[in-house]
Amino acid sequence: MSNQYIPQTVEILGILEESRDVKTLRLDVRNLRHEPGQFMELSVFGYGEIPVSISSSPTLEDYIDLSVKNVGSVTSVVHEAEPGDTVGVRGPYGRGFPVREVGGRDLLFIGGGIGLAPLRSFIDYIRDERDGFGDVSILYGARTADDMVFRQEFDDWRSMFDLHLIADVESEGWYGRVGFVNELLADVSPDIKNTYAVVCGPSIMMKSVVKGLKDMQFPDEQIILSFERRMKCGIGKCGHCNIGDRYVCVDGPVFSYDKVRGYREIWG
Amino acid sequence: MEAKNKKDGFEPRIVGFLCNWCSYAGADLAGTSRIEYPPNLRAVRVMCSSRVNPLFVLKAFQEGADGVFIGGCHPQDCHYMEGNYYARRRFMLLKRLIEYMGINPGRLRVEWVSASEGDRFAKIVREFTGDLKRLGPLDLRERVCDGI
Amino acid sequence: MGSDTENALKREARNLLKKGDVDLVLGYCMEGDNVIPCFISSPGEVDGLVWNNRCKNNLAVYLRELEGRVAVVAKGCDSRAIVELLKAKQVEREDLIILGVSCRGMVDKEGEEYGSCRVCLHRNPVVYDLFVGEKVSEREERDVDELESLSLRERLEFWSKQFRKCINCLACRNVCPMCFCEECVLEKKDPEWITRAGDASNLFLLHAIKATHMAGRCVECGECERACPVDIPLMHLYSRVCRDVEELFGVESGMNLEDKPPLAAFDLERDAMLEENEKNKRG
Amino acid sequence: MKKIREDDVIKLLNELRKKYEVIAPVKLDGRVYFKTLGEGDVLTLDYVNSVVSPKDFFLPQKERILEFSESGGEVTVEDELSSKKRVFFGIRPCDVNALLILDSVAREGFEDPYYLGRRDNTLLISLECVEPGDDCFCSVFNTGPSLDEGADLVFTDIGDFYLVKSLTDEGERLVSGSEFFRKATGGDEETAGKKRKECVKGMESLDLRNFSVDEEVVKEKAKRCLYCYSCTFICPTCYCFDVVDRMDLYSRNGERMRFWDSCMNPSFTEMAGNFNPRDGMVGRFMNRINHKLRYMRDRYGVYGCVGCGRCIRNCPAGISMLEILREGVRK
Repeated sequence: MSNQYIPQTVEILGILEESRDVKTLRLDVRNLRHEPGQFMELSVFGYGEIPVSISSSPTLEDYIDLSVKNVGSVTSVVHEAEPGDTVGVRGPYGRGFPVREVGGRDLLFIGGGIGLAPLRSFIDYIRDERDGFGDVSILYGARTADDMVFRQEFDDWRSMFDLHLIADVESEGWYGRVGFVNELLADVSPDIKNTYAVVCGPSIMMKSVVKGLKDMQFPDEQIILSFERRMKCGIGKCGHCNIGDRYVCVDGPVFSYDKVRGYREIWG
Repeated sequence: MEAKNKKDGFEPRIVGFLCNWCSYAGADLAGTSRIEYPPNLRAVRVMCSSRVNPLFVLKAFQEGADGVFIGGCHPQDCHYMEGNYYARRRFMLLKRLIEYMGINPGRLRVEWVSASEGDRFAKIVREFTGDLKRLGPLDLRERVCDGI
Repeated sequence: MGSDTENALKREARNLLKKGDVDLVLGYCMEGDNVIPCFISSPGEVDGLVWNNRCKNNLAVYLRELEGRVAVVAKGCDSRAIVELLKAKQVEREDLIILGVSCRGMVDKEGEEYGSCRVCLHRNPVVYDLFVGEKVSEREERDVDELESLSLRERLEFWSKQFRKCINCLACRNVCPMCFCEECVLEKKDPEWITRAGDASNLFLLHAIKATHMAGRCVECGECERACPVDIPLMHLYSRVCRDVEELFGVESGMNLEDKPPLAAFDLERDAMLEENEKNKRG
Repeated sequence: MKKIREDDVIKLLNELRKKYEVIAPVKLDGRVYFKTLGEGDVLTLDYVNSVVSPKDFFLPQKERILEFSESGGEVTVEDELSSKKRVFFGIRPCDVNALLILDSVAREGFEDPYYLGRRDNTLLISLECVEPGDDCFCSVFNTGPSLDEGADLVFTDIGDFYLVKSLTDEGERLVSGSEFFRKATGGDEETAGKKRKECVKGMESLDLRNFSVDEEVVKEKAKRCLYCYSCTFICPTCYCFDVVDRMDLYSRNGERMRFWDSCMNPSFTEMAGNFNPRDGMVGRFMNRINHKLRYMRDRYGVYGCVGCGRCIRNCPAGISMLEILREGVRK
């Protein structure tokens, strides 16, 4: 019986500064073959363990990226790490995006802040397997332009997909739109029948985006959400991450809206 | 018999909370005046004796201190006017509590030492160290966990 | 049915609700064979109110969470807790109507009087707006604590044995009307003074800290001891602290709205004398 | 069917101690706890149930799940799984059923090796109830007072003897390898049958086919809840835990510990950055009740409550799970 609680120790190959409070750890994990949307449990020994979405595409075989926002006691230590340091990882865990199910369809990605991390895994996957999918639009919003993550990918994405950006508040050097990401829904006119919306971001953003999508007549089954919860064990044992009788760590973090709609506390 | 043997050569660990304005300066003076006193006291500088939460004292005992020393300004000399008056009440009470819970109240010592009393500071530490040597190790963690 | 006091209580509660003087009556009701705290908001429900020797809960613990004007049934210990809550500005006097009742000591399911009630010194409410029933006579002095006769070593052994049973459920904290801190040191994460993942010395620390926090606050209602699933005799510890505060600083908590919190006050001359005395006794 | 003389039970346990770690009920300050029998411990056979549930011996209040050490930049991680052979004597049928529930959580998907290491190496000798406690309601869930599966051996009090039923091969081996067991008669079995019937007669009976959680009733009860963790910590089926790392600052060696957590704790669902999807006290209380009486059934096919009555006995606010069940059926 293998012990799922024991992390494998891996080296940090590189660290990318995504924004002022988000760093991406590039880890020496090869041929993981995860599904986009799955997560890893990342250990900083002595400080603790946190669930982090894999932000790199499974088409990359030499490493994985974990993008971490500095928000708490473990993440602040993660931000002090340097290339060459050792961390622990276990996973991949959870159910990712229904990549096969949405194959051939159009996709509307809607991300808020660090919520772009799991989406990026999927978007980059589509970039590498472009023929398998229809039209792709990406709507992304962050607090300020400086808070936007994966900016180095934007040019690449623009060349293949339809990318719309928005910042919550104005800032110097930002000439793009200001407002919340749900406002960007007005900019796109997807073929609802043939489109899946894929959403990840802060709870309040997801809630308003879902409302926007429902106003556009998106069926619940075609709204794909990636949730964040306090997942301690990642394997359905510790009881912290339930939404009703579902555990976000093993039954999610990706759910279609129809699977969770009826439960209390989905938005908090 | 074993306990007795343990006492031989036993060097008590003392955590000392010293107020910045008086006791810490007093300890400093003891040092610069080259007055000898046992090295058993580990000093923690605090801004005032009233900064010392009873929690600090209890935590020190839990983590292996055999004695805790709190040094503040003499009454009426507090840098913050009345901090040591609160400290005085607080630690009178704490001594009674630890005694009730089975820790010798002599393991907690509160003294008012001024910046000019280097010799007195040394003398108190000597005395306290001697007292603790006689009392032997506290070993609170071991005694609580294993019921020794 | 029901005693005269109970009927009087119902009458007052009904009046207050009918006149709209209060939004809620906080009292005791029956559920099966049990007496439980209840929140009554309409005159029609008042018949459910009871007053008997099973009304053990200290209702003051609920007051901070309640909105609007509340009439609360208060025996001696509840009223003392209310006094402390008022002193700490946790509740507003004008939001409260205190329905004082005198207590003859509460008993458990088997009819045995609770330990804290057996030694209670204040069975009559110390503040109230309306009093129902009759006053009872009070005991004058505290009992001798049998633990005092133990040696230091025996005491540490005794408490260690008790605390090793502790499952860290914090029921003792949550039932305590005096434990109202928004952030509790017992569960603080950074720094983590007491860790759940650690050994039993953490439990010793937990209870010692909690005892220091009871100084000048504890009203000796005994709720902590009753709530403790593993029967740790917490009231011994807290009563000892109360007794020390009384002996040293002459303050009995929950008795007088004008009393200053004893650890946020001082008396220069007296404290100097006390210090001298204590030093002679305790080094 | 076999039987064993009441006086021989302690002798049997003493004999078993040579080969196993033996956990059995003992009295401490007048109340009953399960404890690993050591020299001088006095077994008690007269009890309704233990104060703290047996889960402590399978999913302990706290346990080390791994150790890590660092030298020369290399981090080594090691675990330590229990394979100690144990006999758990005196576990009540409700608590055996609770272990079956914990099993389904531990075995679903990825297995939990710490729990299962203990579980698979522990022989259960259950003691059927012949007299229900005041707060017992196992009859509601059919998790007692008698037991037909889940333990290795089942003892039933029939006066001077205990009737012994073995439910597994391992149980059978234990019985046949010991001199203390003798053949039971048909009369013994009859006595046991009568006692079982007698016991269940006075207990609550509810038809759970009509049951659903009445959220309005639960909300009403939530008002009284003081949000301590006692109900969840003494519960035999509550399995939630938290994980924390502890490290020696000098050596940088340390351990990862897991320990009971309670859904009554406001920080139970709180994430870094202060977002808490389950804000508010009613939400927490509702989750506890729904988890036991609805989510567990939907997910694992069993109710998450076995009717041991511990939470009722201990609730400082007098909140009764049985009352919630009654109201859920009444509606």
